[in-house]
Amino acid sequence: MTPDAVVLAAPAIPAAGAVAIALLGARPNLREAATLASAAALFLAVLSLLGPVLDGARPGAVLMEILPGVALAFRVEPLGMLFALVASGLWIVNSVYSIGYMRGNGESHQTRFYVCFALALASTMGIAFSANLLTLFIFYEALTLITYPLVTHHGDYEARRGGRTYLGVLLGTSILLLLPAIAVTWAVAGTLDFVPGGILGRGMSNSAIGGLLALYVFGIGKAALMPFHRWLPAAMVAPTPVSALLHAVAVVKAGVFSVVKVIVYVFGIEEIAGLKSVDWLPFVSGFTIIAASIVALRSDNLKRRLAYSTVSQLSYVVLSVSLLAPLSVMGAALHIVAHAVSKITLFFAAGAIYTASHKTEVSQLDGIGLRMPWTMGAFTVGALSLIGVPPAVGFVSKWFIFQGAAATGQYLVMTVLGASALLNAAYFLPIVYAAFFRTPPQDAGHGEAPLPMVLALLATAALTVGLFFYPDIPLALARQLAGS
Amino acid sequence: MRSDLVLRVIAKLLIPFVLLFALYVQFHGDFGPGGGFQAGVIIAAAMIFYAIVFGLPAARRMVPDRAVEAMVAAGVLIYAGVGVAGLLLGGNYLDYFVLDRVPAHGQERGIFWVEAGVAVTVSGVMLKIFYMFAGRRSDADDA
Amino acid sequence: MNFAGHYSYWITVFLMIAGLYVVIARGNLIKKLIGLGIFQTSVYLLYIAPGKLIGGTAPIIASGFGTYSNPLPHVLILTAIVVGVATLALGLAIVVRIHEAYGSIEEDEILDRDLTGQEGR
Amino acid sequence: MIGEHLPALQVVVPLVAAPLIVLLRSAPLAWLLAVGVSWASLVIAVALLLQVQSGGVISYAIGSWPPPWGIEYRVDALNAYVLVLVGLVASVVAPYARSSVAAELPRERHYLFYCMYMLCLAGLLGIAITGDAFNLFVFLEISSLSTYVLIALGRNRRALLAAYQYLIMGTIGATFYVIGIGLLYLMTGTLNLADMASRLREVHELRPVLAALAFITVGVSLKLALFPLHFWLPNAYACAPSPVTAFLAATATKVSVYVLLRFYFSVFGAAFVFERLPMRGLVLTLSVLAAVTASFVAVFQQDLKRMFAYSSVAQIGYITLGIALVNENGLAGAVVHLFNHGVTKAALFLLVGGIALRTGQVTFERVAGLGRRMPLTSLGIVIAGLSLIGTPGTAGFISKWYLVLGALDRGEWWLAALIVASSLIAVAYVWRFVEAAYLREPAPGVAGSGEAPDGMLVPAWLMVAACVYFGLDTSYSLGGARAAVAVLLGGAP
Repeated sequence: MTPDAVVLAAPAIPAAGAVAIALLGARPNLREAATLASAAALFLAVLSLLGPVLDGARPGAVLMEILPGVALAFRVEPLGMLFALVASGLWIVNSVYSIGYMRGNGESHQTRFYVCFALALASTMGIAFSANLLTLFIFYEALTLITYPLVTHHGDYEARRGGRTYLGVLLGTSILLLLPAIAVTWAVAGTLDFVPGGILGRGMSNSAIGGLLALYVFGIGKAALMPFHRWLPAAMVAPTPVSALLHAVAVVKAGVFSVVKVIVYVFGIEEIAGLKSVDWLPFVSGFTIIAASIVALRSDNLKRRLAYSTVSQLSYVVLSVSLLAPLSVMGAALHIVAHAVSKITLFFAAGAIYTASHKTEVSQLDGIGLRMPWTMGAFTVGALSLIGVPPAVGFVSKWFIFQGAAATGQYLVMTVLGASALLNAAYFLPIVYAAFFRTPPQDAGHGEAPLPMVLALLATAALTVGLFFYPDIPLALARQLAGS
Repeated sequence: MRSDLVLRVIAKLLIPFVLLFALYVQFHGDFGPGGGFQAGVIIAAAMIFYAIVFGLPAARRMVPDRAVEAMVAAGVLIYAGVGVAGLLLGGNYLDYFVLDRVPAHGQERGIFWVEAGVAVTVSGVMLKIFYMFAGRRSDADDA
Repeated sequence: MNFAGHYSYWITVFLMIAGLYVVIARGNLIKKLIGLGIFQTSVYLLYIAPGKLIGGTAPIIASGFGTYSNPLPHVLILTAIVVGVATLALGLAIVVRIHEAYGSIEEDEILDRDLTGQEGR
Repeated sequence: MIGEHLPALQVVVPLVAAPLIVLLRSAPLAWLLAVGVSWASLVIAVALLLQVQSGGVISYAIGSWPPPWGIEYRVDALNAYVLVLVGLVASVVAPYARSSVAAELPRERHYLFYCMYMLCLAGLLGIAITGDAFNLFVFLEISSLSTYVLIALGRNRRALLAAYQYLIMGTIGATFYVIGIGLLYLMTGTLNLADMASRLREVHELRPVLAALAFITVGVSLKLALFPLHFWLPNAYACAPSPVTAFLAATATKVSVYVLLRFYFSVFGAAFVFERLPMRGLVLTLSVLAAVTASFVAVFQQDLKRMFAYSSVAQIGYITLGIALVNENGLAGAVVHLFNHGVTKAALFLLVGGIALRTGQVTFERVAGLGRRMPLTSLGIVIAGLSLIGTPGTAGFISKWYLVLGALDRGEWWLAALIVASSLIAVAYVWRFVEAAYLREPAPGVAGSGEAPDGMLVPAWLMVAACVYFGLDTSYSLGGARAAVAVLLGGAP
């Protein structure tokens, strides 16, 4: 297949997988095989694009014209490549994990679960490879809607309430803010394509650009910038594999990915660097980093703590891109990868703990590291990575963000980064400490989680460390992004 | 009422003349006041007169409901048929000029059939309305 | 403005308002239909009155007559009358069935019966 | 030879089918004829659209009497577009009607239903195609009268009351329209719309023209259920048999909007209506009120049909809002929303009809747990609901997009914000259904029978697919709408 055809295949493979899964619903083993097969096929397809993209090619495809001059179109650029690679690669791991989790917990509606999961990945690929704002918007909304059944999977009162918040915030921000932002962009620029260096030109006053940026960054609710972060903790009612892949990787990364893409390809870094009207963004994201960390510190529920940690870490990406320097943009791209592999490890661990022991609160985890050494070992690796300790990939991305801040002389940002590293340590390390060094209660009669889950979380933990030593591919892609 | 002999005899005598008058009005419509509407109503009036004097069941035996509905439909079809005939003969829809070699005669021919259709439909509709309202009453009485 | 000279319009407007008033103000379904009839009748007048020329005759060409009334409004209103009759007939038919279903033709009573779910006679 | 008579055939074919059905009396034959005629109307409408696209305006003189003396059928890009919409919806509803009518009506009334359906179709097509103001009134009444009958055929006795209310309101509306036409006739001496438009330019006595504008506006607004003249609509839609609801919701109000567009832009002229008179503010206010309040009312309905009926009132608000924008993007949004909303609402009401067939009533209690019992129907409602909200990738998005652009073109930011904000209310009512269908357990005692019959499901899903298709490939829907807008803003009808 030519790279152009592969680009189209990327959203099509998981969609076709979803159909196969639905048809095989009555036979669980075949159904799971279909999930794994489509995950593997997707990863291989995305991987085959890597070479051309690294060589500077930008494969793409145009499907049909939705509005005059705006088509449903795909084009692979470095950031999208990186995002697609992360999401599709982790889907394989997550599928293995899901099988263990869903069977281990005897969840109902498993076919619906896998179908929606595959469709969510299809939408994610659409977002990653979108060539213009409209395509991005279509798949962005599709991702919101297709993850709704996953969030409300249990169908009880809690799930309904969580689902309402989830949908209310995500749809609300996208319709109220993002859609007008896109319309204004169209009215001003006459195009919606992503073009290196931006498309806005000179058609807007500085203050209007600031307003438009606000519409975008708040309108992309998936980036979970405060005050539109509430959907993420609400989404934690979902089964853990959903929280792991979608609410640590696919959905939230789709948010920050979109923010980065809009700032780089719609506004253009050079165009808006130094504008007074956009310098509020580091403050908002810096505030989100600190505030979410503090909330995380005070949450006893493990998944909730991880969710707020995600809110905080997402703002790292927004913060670093808002510095509008090439180095910090690289840092943003790298942090998308770093946070993805680290946070998915943490969620995997949380799910494993729940499956093995049905414990959900941090205060219940005393001594659990002795019973589940692999799980908690992986958890420790993920936590250290997010704090920014080498040898884990989190260190790499934070290094670039720090350098970017230093290069632009943003001392406030450097302070925020330092403080948040301390806060990260403060909410992760007690868990590690309790797990390994406190005496366990006597009644706990459980061992490790099911094998597929342990394998999955070890794989992501290994990836977390491995990417520290071999960051070449993400680095190369990030460099292309910053250089473009 | 039904046994009133004078009424029955007069009615039987009168109704043919009413119908004849209806035909006169119908054909006089070409060049004077008259036409399908009026003729149709007069025909219906004759029938309704009959129904009032001899009772609804008798009238229904003579002109059954089905026939009334068929009249309503047939009249419209005659009208539309004239239009289609115009189409088939090479004119526009409802073009009477083409109905005869002499255009003026075509007009007369066209209006004749159209008025005939109107008369059939109007008398049908009038009867139908009468049957419906009158019929309800007797249905209720029977029940 | 010549008020008396426009008397046909005054009649038209009076019928229009009166008909509309009856439709709105009366609760009896039959009376509403009567009001509707009056309202429509005003339109017939509105069309036909201006079509008449004083001294004009029916528009049939004959020797000795030079002015003719405009026949078009008559044709239009003939159609409108037919439409009005059809509407009236249909309206009455519906009222008859409403009476059968609810046992009343007073609007407030019917709405009342719908609310309480009470059956007609 | 047939090509040049298409304008007449467009109306005559369904008009002739109606009495034929009465003569046939057999339900299956009547259904077959209705389906065939509906499909034929669609083919004719599409052929007319193609002719207009290639050869410009088509003028057809009925009875060969040349306009402006005779009745003229005049097809341009705008009404060809409306004709296609009506034909499309009719040809989807007609096959659907078989199962639905068989279940909802006593057997001896089936042929009556199809007869009235054909008359209604003929009336709506006639309104759209005719270029004569009074002929338009006659077709308006043909469609209205048959609609009253169709609504009265509903199962519930409330249907009778709804039909009666609609009859009163509809007749008042039509009479208002005729009064307006009468005044225009007095001032111009012509009934041909094109002729009337050119003669109106020379009329200097403005008062009768203003009165005519007012009467026509109120009359047509009654028919299209512009807020606050919409009170007949929810009752009528909720009580009518399911195929009727779908057909009316998708076409009747849309055709009335067409009449409004025709008079505002072609006859009176946009400059007169919107610049010299405060009509813009009026229509804009009413439209926004409709979009917001009717959406709110929809959220609190217990009955699905009623809920979507109020949603229709709100969506009509969007259409008239686009008209009040009076610029290219806004009007394109209005015209394309005619089509997109028609398709969306048809899909919704057809699917709801399937539920009604299985559960009797369509209250929220009855649809609890529907996702399991009728998965395809529920999924279809969700997708069409998304189109109603205006989610990107669905037809509804395209219209919202153009409305927002139209508002931005005028620099009216608050209006753009209102448009998107009110579509959020649509999320609320669509999601009430989603939660009921997927996240609630069915109430005990609700019949657990399966999907609607294929004869209903397939047409409904065709419309659902159309909702998505016209959201992704807009070359037909949007292309047609833009051509129509060019006609509207170009001045000449």
